[in-house]
Amino acid sequence: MLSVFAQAEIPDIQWLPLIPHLVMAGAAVVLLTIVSLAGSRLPGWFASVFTMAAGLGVLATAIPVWIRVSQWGPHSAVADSIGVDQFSVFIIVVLACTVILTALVADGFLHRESLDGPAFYVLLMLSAAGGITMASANNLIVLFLGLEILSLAVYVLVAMHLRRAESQEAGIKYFVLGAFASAFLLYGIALVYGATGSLNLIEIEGILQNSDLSDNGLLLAGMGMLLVGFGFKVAAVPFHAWTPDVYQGAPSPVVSYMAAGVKAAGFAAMLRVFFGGFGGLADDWQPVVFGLAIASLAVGSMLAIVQTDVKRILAYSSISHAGFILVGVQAATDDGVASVLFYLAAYAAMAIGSFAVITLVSGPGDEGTGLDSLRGLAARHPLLAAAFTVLLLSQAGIPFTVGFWAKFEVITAAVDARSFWLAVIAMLAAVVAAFLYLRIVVAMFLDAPDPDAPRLRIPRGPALAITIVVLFTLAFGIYPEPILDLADHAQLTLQHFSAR
Amino acid sequence: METAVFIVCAAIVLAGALGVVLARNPVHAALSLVGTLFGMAVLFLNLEAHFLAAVQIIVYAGAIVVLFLFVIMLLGVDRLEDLSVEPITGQRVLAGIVGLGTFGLAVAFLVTSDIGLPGQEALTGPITDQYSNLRQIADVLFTDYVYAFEATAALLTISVVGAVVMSRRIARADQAQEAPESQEAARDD
Amino acid sequence: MGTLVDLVWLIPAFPLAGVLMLMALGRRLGEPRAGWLATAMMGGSFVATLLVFIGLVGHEGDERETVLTLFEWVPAGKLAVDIGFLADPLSITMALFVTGVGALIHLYSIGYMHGDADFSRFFIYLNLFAFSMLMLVLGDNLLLTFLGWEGVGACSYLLISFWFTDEANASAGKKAFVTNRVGDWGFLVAMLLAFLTFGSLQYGEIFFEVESHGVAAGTASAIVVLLLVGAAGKSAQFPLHIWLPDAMAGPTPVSALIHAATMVTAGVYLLTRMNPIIAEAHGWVPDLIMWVGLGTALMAATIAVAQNDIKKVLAYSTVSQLGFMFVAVGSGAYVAAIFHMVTHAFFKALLFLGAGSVIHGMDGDQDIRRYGGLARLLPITSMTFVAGWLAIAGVPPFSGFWSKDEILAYAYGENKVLWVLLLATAILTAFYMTRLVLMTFFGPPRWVSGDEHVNAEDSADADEPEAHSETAPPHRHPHESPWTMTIPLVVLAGLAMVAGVFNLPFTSDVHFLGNWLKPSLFGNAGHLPFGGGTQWVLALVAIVGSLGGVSAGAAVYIRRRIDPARIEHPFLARAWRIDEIVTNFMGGPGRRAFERTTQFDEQVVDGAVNATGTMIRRGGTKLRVSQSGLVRSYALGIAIGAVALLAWFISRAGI
Amino acid sequence: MVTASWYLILAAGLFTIGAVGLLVRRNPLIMFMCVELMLNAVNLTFITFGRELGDIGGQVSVFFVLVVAAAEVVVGLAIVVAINRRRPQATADDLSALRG
Amino acid sequence: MGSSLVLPVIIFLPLVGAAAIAMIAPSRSTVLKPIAVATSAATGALTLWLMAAFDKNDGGFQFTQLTEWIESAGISWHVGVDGISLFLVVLTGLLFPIAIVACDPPHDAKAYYIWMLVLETGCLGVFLALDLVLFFLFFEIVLIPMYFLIGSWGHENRKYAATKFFLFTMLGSALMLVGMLVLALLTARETGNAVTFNVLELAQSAGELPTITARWIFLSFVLAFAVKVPLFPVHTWLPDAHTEAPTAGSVILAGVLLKLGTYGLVRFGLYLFPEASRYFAPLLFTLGVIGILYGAVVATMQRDLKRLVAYSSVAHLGFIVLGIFSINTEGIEGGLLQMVNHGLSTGALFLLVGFIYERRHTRQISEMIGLQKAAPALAAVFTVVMLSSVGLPGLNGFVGEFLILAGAFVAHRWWAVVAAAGVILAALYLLWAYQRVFHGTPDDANRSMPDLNWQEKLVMVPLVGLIVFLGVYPKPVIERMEPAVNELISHMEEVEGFESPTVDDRPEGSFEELRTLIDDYGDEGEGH
Repeated sequence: MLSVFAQAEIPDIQWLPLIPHLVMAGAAVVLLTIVSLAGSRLPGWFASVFTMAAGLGVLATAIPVWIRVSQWGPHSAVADSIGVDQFSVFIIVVLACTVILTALVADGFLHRESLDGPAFYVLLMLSAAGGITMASANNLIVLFLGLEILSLAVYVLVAMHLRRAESQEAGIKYFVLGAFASAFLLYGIALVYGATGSLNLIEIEGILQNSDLSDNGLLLAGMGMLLVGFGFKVAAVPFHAWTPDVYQGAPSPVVSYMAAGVKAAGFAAMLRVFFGGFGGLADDWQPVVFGLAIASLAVGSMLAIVQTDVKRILAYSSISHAGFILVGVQAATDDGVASVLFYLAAYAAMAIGSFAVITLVSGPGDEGTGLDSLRGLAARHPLLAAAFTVLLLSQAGIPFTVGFWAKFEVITAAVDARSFWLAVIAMLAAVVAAFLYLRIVVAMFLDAPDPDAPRLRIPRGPALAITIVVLFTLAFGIYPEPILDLADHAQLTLQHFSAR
Repeated sequence: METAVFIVCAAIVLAGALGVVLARNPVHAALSLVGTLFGMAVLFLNLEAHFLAAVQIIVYAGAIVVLFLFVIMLLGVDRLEDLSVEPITGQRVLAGIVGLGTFGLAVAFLVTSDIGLPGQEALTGPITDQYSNLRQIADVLFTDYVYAFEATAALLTISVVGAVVMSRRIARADQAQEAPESQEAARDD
Repeated sequence: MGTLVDLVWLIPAFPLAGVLMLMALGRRLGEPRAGWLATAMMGGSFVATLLVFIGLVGHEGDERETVLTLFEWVPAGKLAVDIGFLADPLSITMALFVTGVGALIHLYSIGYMHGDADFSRFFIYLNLFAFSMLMLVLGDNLLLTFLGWEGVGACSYLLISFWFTDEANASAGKKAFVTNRVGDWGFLVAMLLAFLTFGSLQYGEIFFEVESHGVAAGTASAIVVLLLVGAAGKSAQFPLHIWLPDAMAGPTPVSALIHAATMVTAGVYLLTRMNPIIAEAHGWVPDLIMWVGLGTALMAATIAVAQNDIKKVLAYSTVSQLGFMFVAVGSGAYVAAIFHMVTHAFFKALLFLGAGSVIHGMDGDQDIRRYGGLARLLPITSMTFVAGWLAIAGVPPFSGFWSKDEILAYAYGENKVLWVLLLATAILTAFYMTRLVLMTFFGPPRWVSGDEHVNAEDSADADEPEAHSETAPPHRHPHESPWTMTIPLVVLAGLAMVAGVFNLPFTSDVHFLGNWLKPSLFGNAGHLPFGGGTQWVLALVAIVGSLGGVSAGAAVYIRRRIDPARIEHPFLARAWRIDEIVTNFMGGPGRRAFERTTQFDEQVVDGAVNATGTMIRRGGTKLRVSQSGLVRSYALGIAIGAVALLAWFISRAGI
Repeated sequence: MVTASWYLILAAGLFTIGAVGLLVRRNPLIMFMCVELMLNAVNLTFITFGRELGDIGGQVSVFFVLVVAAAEVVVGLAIVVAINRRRPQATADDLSALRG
Repeated sequence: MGSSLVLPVIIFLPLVGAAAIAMIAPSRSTVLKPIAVATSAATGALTLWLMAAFDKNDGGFQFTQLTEWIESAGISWHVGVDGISLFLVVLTGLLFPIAIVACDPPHDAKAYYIWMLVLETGCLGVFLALDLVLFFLFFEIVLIPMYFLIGSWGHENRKYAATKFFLFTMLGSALMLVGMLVLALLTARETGNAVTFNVLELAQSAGELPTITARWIFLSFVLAFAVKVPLFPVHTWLPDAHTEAPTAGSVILAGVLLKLGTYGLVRFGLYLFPEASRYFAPLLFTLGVIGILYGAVVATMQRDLKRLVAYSSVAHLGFIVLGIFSINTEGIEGGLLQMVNHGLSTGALFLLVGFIYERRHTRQISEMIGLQKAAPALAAVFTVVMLSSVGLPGLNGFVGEFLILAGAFVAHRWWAVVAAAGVILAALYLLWAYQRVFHGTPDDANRSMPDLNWQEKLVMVPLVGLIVFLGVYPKPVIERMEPAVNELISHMEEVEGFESPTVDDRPEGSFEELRTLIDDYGDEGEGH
């Protein structure tokens, strides 16, 4: 046995950049272990607090990584399979925050729905670990594994509300379609492997720089298949159809994680592969992303305005947002990447906040997600309504919210890449989408409240989460510079391990 | 020889696949799947992937298909599916067109393109006769792919946790609403 | 320089002060003090005008223009307009009779408006009107004149609809304003063109530019024609005359002041003022002014013959007389125009005030068919009215004869046909005025008992303000008016008789007004192309004509030689149906066009907006079908998308 | 001689059959099996490419795919079991309460 | 100089007031209005101070404040005031306290006052911003308070109107955002400098962009502003919004919000795109002229008094656009002046209509008759305001209108001739409306209508006073505008190398010189 190891080149594993990954995944396992051993002796809030602590731990460990990268430059770890760059750290931070906020939101929800137990949090953290892997993967197989980790955990999370038939319906739909799309993605990886002989994005990038593969059918077909997989994950039209059903059926806190975290991880992986690996072939894939963006913007906005279920409305709006982010992807520039990162961070906040509000409003059984349940909310819970309004207006891209800057950055990137018409179409779609946010606002503020509507119980966790995201939305809406700066620095550059 | 094995196995694989798609009885479908998997394993051998051929049999035929059959038996979902009707209008026609499209396009891509770059050396690790197939895989698996390998742990944890979560016995909806605070019941995993 | 002339700012300042004081205290002052205050202000204004006049007389003829600039009004870019007053013979002449007649009418109004609930409001309007009129007259630039121009229009509107509870009055006021606005459009565009051409709106600068650099005849013609549009609106010339008869809905002093003596002459004033431009215009332009004047004069005279409302007769008479003045302007007889304007101001104000006195005495009845034999009962009114009648009929030596004769002479010099038609108009004038006087003051009283026949006819007559005639009580006690009303009558009667001396035709020395106005005309006044002999003949013909008209009237309305009904043809009674045509057009195709436009706005413009929303919504609903809830459909969508992507990439691969 | 293309075309065919199968079958279990067919097709592609390239990477990838497939099946079947407890014999088409 | 802080204080003072109101406990609702009034009045006083301290000979920006804000994107906090924006700021400072004093919300007073004050901050920010993005932020944010004001305190159809208003105006500005970015990025690319949204710097390099590109960008700007103005045919949000808005909302909407569009046309249309402005001027002033006539015609046929006033705004704003795109001193100054005038007159009209509505609970013209009998003071004020709106000389409306027409006539005479006809129509619809509402014999429902109370009279005093004052003595306003307008025009001439259409210099002459001239001609001058 020893001889085997002696002959193999053991990669020099740099532990520091991997600590966020390990903390996230490890915390899940530790939580599972603790709960299994300690069982019912633990207080009800334990898992939630543990998860938040793990998220904070990830944040804390991400900081040294960021500093190190900014000093030494981006590099790779574990035999070039994990990219250590500010891009991945940015996404890690977004995912960690998503986990923390989702844990805050979920605590009260799980109590209310009698779904207590560590399983939710374990799966949440494992899923986030998968997301982190996706965002940092420099190897297509690692990326695929990360995606599967992320997805499998979410399949379970979606279906875990066993008393709700919708939850399981959503779960099976998501699962079947997810597996279907994964198969395409995997086929794409195989084709890319066939064309380039490598699964490593850094190598692929190098190969594409050195030799002209722009008319290699395998590579092009592989890109197409990969786009199917990523398009599914980020809910881009025409791979979006699962989104409304799953968002509506899934437990609300899970949706906030999906909208914020899964989307962020999906886009991170997409950028890593297409902007990082296939950056040299941007001419080939840009038009496709262009098409996906327009289709997502149009379909998302148009379908959203005819819905009556708030979760469904927001699901379609998330499709529209995906279209917007694709605009930034389409730019295929560093600015475009920065804009996507900014957008993801902003959207994460808005989405978590919005679904947190829905979590509260939906009431026992997670049933009250219709537009009706929001009628007159302003009269019953003015602060909650105001907070939701801020988040909705932010999603609509109204100034002095972070959502405005997200759109601003994306459009800037598109314009800078001379995609003028895409920018125009995106803004037109934003106007159509604004209507749907207004519909919700109208319901809350301008419709008379139902006199029989029950007084909502607002647990501290979700309230805190909503406060945080609203403050985030407003503060960075007024002064977005810090996050813009971070996003600008979070350049995606694929580098071999070269640091000392 | 290789040709003959290929032709036979290809036939088995395709027949099994068609069996999965066309069998009215889920059990038959599962058995057809075994055929495909078996044919596939032989093809793997043909392609000198000995380790994977073995794993294919063990994991797929031995574990996965058994799991399928187990679930079929457990749930009693072996009811025959009426394949003569298609409730969704146009689904089959479109599926056929899509199938033809996928296949046609894939073939077009596959047969017209070069695999790899001329003169390129193996980037992950060369396939040699020096070591066994198992050894070669292991070398790569525990070095370059060690992160991925560890990641599979998470995958398996998820499937375990997921299976447990999904198979919990949960109080009926009406009861749960009466006693929403009965949280201890769910905390027994 | 004469300090007296610098008092010119006082002229409009008095009425303005009156407005402000009345606005502040009007209700508290109450009746009649508010009226006295307003009258005093007008009196002050008249005195100020007199002082300025004296100051001007003190100057040499060539220096009789003084511009007093108060402050910059609109200094924007190249446009620089001041609030400045031009005191020159022309403006001071106007100002004199505006303030003079105005003061008398103010005085008269104190009696006439006695008992009205809105007594002080009436005097606010009157003073405001006087202020506007004086700004019009005294403004040293077109824009300030326009300020007065529109101001008098607005006051006219306010005063016509003074008794606003009656819809007819309200409509008449609105009609007057809107019709005037049509004319104002011409004035406005003329100003714009003047600004473009001369770079200034100030009279002095414009005229200087005209004289020093000249102006293209086309441009000058355009300016004049546009001004003519404006003048036609204000001075009620065809086809914009339709508002004036309706304007009689206002209180009678208003009719006297605004719609007879002052405001309506503004058009004549404006054209006279702009005489240097007219001089530069094409030859057809003065002819156009002339023929418009003639047409209006003749038409209005024929209409006046058939009117039964005392004020309407006078209104059409005014239109007709204004036509005379336009003829004068067109034939270059600016002096004659101003002369006739002055005399007309006296006798027409007199006639209106007299009519007001009659109406006052008849408790508001205005229908001359129910008058008759009032001479006994209203002695002062009838005496003064007769003086006015003789003046307007052109019977020498009353003032109207002199001014009308001069116009006729110039018309003869210009065009013989014109002269014949104008003479015919003069004869008609004498005829219908005779009819009016005879029916009102002489013959049997027809007001003793309610006349069902008349009432029935009335209600069929749309032009009449029905309210007065239908509420007429069967028995009346006509009475003479109070002294506040009769004194102005007497004064005006005196002026109407003697005002001819202002401008006697015998020698150029007694051509007082002509000499006085000379500096304002810059040598653009026309000259008679014939000698004194012809003038004498023409005057004789005019006298014969006037007397003929009077006797014809007497023959018809006293001797009953001809059935009056044959003369008072319905076509004439309905004012050539012009008003009806306009009303029908506005109420018919005009209104329909407006409605179509509104429909267009609602259905097409707004409809397009809503349709866009609906389309997006409908598109969403259609797309919604694709969201069938069936997982296999979704998978199919993914697969189709995949095939589409592959197809795209295969096109890129160039296979 | 069997060239790589034969294997690749076979894999493409298998992938297509799996994909079409998923589109036309209503039984969730059979749909899962179809996914397995697709994954197998990918595996074959990987190994074929690996052989052509003389690279072991293809085979390593297949190893991971096998793990993923196993985990996926576990989760998928768990969900199916949960659904069947509530709605026995439910087909994919029956689960369409969420729509629009 | 400490005064450079005055603009931020002006902008944010209302916001501070809004925050203070937000802190007030619901039980102490009586202090809400005083706080709102005090803040807005203090802001108004500051704007008046600004006007007094303004150097009227300086055509550039004064009281500027420039701080880096979002450096990475080239966005700065850059505010300043010049003759073009000064009076719009003052107008805003004036109309808000009036609107707040005049109307009490029927419910939710707290939210109402908060929105009003937020709206004021937004409006002031728009007029004072000298950074494109900053401008856009304020330009967009005003939608929110206005949306809620219409939606929460409006009339029956308020939800539709509010949504329409929001989406319609957002549609325009959405494209402007793209245009802004294209402008900044392409300019940076052409000049090689860093990306900046600083208006002054962008204006300096206004000629650098390719002509066609600049025209496209200009169009994107114009669409946004045209919707806001609103220009025919994108005006249809306005009647609905105006009609359904609460009185104060209508006042602000007409008085201030519409000016955001016209102000934008001057500041960001002419200033940044001299060539494109000139190229598209025919299109724009044609639309303006169509608006003048069209708005008037449609206004004539309205049955709803508020709607009628709303359509009159379309006509008035058409005048302003016509003036702006005459691209000469008279026209632009007329346009700017008319913005102020329209704010005063139409603001006052909406207040009056609001007073009537509070008494009669209807806006239908057909249900009102003879109100002058019942409410003479109301009628008197209405008359003055109406005549101002009609453009009666001596009142403010005329001066602006005439300057516009003068400028337009110099530039494109036939359009001015047609536009002048709008003057006729304005008289038609307003007088007709007045007749139907105020004249006639009141029926039972209208006879007992109370006249203006002291509070209402109080708010009308400054408006009527200014209406008269600006009609008689507009010079203080014009002379402060003129240097800035001249600077703008010379900037355009410089960048584009064209000559602004204007007239020859004023003739130097007087009557005396005229006399000597005539004497020189001698007697031959007479007789022709």
